[in-house]
Amino acid sequence: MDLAYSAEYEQFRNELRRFLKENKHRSPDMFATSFTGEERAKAARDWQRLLIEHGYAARTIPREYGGYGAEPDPLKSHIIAEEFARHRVRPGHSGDNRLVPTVLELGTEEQKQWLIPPTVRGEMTWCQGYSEPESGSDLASLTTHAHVDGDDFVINGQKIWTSGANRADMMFCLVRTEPDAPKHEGISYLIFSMDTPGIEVRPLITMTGEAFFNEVFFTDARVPTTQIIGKRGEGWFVANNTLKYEREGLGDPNQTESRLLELVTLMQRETIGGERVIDIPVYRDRLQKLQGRVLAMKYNSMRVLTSRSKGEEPGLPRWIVKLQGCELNHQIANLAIDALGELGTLYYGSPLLRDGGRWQQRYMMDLGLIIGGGTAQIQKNIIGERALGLPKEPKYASESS
Amino acid sequence: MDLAYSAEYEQFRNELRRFLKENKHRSPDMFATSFTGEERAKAARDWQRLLIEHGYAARTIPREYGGYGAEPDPLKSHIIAEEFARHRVRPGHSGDNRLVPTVLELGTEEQKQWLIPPTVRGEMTWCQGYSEPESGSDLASLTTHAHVDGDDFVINGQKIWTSGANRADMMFCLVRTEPDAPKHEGISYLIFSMDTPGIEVRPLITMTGEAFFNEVFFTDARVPTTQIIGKRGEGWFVANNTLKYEREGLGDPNQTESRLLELVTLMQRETIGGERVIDIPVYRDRLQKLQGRVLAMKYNSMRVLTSRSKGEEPGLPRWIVKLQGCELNHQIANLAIDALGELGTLYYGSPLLRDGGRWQQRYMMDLGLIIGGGTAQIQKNIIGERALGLPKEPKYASESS
Amino acid sequence: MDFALSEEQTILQDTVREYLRQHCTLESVRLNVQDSITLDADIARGLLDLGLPGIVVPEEFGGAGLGYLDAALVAEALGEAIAPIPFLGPNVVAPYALQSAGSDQQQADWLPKIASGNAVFGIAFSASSSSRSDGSTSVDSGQINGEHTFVIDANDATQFLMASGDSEIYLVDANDVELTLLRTIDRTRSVAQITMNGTPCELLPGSSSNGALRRSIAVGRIMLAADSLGAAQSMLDKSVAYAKERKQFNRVIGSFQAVKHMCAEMAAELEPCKSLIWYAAHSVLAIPEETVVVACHAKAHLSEVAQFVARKSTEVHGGMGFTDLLGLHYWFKRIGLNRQLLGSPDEVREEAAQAQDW
Amino acid sequence: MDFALSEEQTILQDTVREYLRQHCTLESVRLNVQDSITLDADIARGLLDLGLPGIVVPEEFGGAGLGYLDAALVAEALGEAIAPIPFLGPNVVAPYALQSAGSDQQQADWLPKIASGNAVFGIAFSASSSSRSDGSTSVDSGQINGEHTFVIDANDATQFLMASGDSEIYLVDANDVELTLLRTIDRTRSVAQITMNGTPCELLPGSSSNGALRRSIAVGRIMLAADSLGAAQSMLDKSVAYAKERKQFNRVIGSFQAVKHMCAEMAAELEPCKSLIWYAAHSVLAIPEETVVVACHAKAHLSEVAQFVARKSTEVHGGMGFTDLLGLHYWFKRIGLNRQLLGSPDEVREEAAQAQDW
Repeated sequence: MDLAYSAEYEQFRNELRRFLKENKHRSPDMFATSFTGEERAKAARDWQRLLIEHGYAARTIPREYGGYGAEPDPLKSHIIAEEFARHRVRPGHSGDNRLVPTVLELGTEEQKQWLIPPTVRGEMTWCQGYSEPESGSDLASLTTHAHVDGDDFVINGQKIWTSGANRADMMFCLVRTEPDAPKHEGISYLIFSMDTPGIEVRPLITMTGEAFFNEVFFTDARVPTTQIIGKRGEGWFVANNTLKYEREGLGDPNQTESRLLELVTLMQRETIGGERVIDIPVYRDRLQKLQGRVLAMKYNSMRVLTSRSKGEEPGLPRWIVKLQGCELNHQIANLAIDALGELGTLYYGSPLLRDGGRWQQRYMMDLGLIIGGGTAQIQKNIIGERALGLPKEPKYASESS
Repeated sequence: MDLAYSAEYEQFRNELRRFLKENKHRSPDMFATSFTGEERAKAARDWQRLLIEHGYAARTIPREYGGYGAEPDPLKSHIIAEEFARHRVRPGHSGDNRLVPTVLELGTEEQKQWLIPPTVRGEMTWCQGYSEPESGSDLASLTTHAHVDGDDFVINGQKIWTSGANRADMMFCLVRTEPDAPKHEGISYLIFSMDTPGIEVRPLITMTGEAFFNEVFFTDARVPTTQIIGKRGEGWFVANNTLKYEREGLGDPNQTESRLLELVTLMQRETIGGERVIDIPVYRDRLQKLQGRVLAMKYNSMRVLTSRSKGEEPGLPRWIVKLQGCELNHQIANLAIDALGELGTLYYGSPLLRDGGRWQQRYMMDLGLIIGGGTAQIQKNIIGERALGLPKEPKYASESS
Repeated sequence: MDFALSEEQTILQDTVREYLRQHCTLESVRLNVQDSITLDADIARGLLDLGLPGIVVPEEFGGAGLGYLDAALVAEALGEAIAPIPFLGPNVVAPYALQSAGSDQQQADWLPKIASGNAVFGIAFSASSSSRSDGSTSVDSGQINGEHTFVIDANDATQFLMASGDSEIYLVDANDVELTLLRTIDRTRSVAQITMNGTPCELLPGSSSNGALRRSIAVGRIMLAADSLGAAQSMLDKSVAYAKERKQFNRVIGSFQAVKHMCAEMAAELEPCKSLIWYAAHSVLAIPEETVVVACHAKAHLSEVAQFVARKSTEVHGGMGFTDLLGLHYWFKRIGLNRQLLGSPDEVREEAAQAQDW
Repeated sequence: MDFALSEEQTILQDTVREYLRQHCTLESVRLNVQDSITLDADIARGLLDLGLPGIVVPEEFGGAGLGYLDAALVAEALGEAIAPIPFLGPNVVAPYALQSAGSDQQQADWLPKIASGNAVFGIAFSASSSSRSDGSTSVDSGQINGEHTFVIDANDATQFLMASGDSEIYLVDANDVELTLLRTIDRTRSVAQITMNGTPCELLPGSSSNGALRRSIAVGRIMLAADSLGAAQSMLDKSVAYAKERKQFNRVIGSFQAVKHMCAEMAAELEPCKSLIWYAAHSVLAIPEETVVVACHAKAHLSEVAQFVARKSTEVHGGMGFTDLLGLHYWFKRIGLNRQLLGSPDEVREEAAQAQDW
């Protein structure tokens, strides 16, 4: 047990801090109000290029595909994330953390050269076409289908929960190409431009009033048969690679801790009958209960990070992060609302609004995250089966494969 | 909505109060310390006979079988229970509220005359042999079996959770008599004396340190083939009659309310640093939360009673009583223990013990009741399926009927 | 002993339900919610025909002369349909307060207008029911100064009843106050801040001594609790229906224990609440000495249970519950607002403890 | 950055576990529990051979010179095995307090005896850690009067450390006090009331000014939390094993979602607790300025989580969990006692808030 970083990492951190100090002003968010959309986009691309040059973005992506080409080092990645957050500077990216690893692992050389460099540069952006209205938890039951006509797949069907579909250049998408195969074996993993004729995107308004997601409708959308990752019928197994990466990050305890500290500020600021809310025992006790849970999750993440930095699979400590983290965020928002009482019911645009309405927004958004990316029920199945080794539910008589 | 009782019931209650005032001294608990076991038993029988004569026990059991022979009237039954509890007088009984209705409904005339009068008089007491070590929630999978040899069933196997087996005169028992039939159709409902050779009773110590239950072992125990209720192989259906009656009473909200009031007394009496526990906001709020739940369950029981008095099936309000009531009792005990802090960990026989250790005893016992008589999980299945109409789990491919 | 609804009460509630099912659809609520919240004139006219505005106004003043259990049944039905209609303030709390503390003249002036829908009272009691509001007022020679926040049913009000000091209730004309709408998560109930500047006001004389304000707040809390009961019952019903229909892994999801048990837990928590509301509402006229305590518990307990149901119901609906497509969130948000109005759960529980001298 | 156990720490914990698996069986615990609680001499001798009594005693005084994370790992193992052995008091809190506040002479006198098992210290800090105890003491010219309740590891103690006033720690000889055993639900840990009547006492001089009492209590809380972690982990492991074995309706019960989810919820709650304990225990020497707050949270959070696990585990075991046959209740009860010792969860949370100046 040693909470200090070794000299190598301290030096890495110091270099990064120096870099941030010198270059912070180039971060595109600084341009937010004074530049046009196109200038802003250019600033973002320049920033990403600068970060890749210094190894602070696309760090482990091979140089030949536009990355920095370093060996994976979870501690350095953690330091990068931590310092960017601490300095409130917009971090770089590695293209798309679901698609890029998948293409690197399973794409052809031609696909890698076509897709990865522009994606890493931020010039080709992606959305994910997996979920469908009738296949949520049971993803493999998807029915969006494609038949081959000449050199093209012709796609028909509907996707849902597609975040960013209205802005993305490209989609990676699961479609059923072998209708007669068993359900896990009839799916292919296709990639195509969102400008393809026959694709319609409709924003999906959520309870927060915002459109985080979209529905995407396909009507005879034609995609060249070469635009497939892996073989026909292997899409389910290709996608599982992507899913592995996607779920990371939901329930991040550092974010949770900073929300708790915001809540403390709120409770020190707001008063009831002249008394600070934080001094009112019932609220004070609820706050302390949450702090205990937040600390446990924070240290748990240090444990996960250590396992990763040693190349070990963290196991249970990792499997629980999404379930516990999203729940904790929801409860923090809940206490904030209760601490505000009537004022906690106000929302965007109201007089007397506190903290810009963000607690209500989070309260609802966090509930969405408890449901999304694997409902709490599915998470518990996963923990029970993968981490604790409990048996799956038996197949029942009427179930088709 | 009228919370007053009509004149007929007020008169009934007044008569009962007069009766209790005049006869309270004959209640056998008054003899507890000064009489021998035999005298105590006689007092109990005399008391029961007196109550039957006045219609305060065995009220709806026909006169020809030793009861009072009144029409069922849930309101009068409720008034009887309420007044005996209020006056802290030992109530009468109707024999055994599981066996007697079953025999009345499905027994032969001979069986009724043999079993019901002495049972109603309290001279023949019963225990129930249903559960087995390997069949808990899945009762119908029981394996205690009997084969016919001459005029006898010969029983072998083991029962568990048999409360009162060490004191009862008789057992009603489910045994498998048709080993080749489907599992629900191979069971018979037998009755026999606990003095039958080949029956051994062993007390089962629980976490509270007490032996509420017993294990009962059968080794070639011989029971005449006439001592069966219903036909061979119909025992499962006979028993469902009994189960219907048994589950009533667990989670009684009147008992819960009186426990809450005990808890209030405790919190007004105990102090922390000179301050009454009830004035400490965190405990005070927990107490109020419980009171809200207790009141809801109390009024719910009035609604159930009203439905019954109109001959209606109460439905959902009745199905939830066991689940919610037992949980509420457990939480009341939990708050009492927390309110006592370290003192709340003390148990029978310790110096500094509060309230005779009963809060710890209840905390554990109530958990036992949450599990017993249908676990919380089984209760939720029942509510989901019977009250809300959700479908059962599908049959599994590997499941035998 | 008859702890049940009368046949008339069942008919009343079913009639309101049936009316709302036809006229207060999710589509009409959506339309309402897009603009600033205002009384839906069509629905209001229909409810007037049903006699709801005068439900607790005595027959001699042109009302239906019913009790507060009847009013709670209506509130429950309005909650079920998330009806964007003021009811609690103008049609229950105001006539209660006027009858409890108004002079004969005030009663004769206002109760008939309430019953005919010609007077609509907003309720400015928040400063006395929830210590979170900063608003305070002072009265001097028949004029009132100051402000109230979280005034209920404010938008279409023609009059306001407002708390001042510890226990007094004043009546002011809506034309004489400055009104700023507050925008809450819920858009089906109008809530506002009002400012008085030398505004003429009239005391309800009985309120100076008879505890009418406290009991009026209790009545308001019972109605909010009934509203949340209805909203939560709707969410449970929708969950059960969805769980019977929606298939995943070739099975309806209601056959999975996890989903089945969520539904069972919602039902087990919610069902006893119905009896709690009945008792509390019945007590207003029949057992008034119990009303304040039971109203606190009804409000606090329903706040917790309805929040639980709102969350679990959303979970049962999966992603669909999070979108606007099914509109489930309108119920979720109404429950969220009700939770905080007229006192948050912990404040209200503390009042229950104090009222019992514990 | 290495937030993990060292190889030596893993070996230490595994060694203790293995020893306890062989020598501290459920049967031996049962035997112990039937009589009055007393140190199991055989097990104690074995643990002495492993060097546990001197685990945090510096090598110069004949100890192993390890840290409090090592001690917490041992406490966890003892909790897993519900070992009826005093450890927290004599082998962790006492040497910590002596090193923090004892004079050179006191350290030289007692630390070697602790390491050799010849001195066994009970801990009488309850009056300063939990406001529920009535006990209070006063010191006058080297003599102490009064009483302490809920003295930990009391039965076989040869000495006691006791809190007096706000912050001072005194050392008294066990022969000079009157001891009354308290009988708790748990029978694996001895707890007593002690009475002093002109009993000679000796001040640990550093404690007058350096906060040693408060930090000693924090160390004790971390050990109790580690003990509950171990006990809860055992209950979870037993639940998972039982759920894989026990069949109902022709299926192992672990394949039912209801049972699977109970196990998953226990694991999800419990797993992060391990990191919380590690951090808290590690902080004692490495980040002492954080210890008091993290110790409060470790104690309070483990109290809640372990209680949750104790209950759910019993439910997973069904009726069997309620009987003595599997002995599950010994773990349940140890968790129940740990919850209240050295401060109940809410009291400890309030201390955490105060320590952060919130």
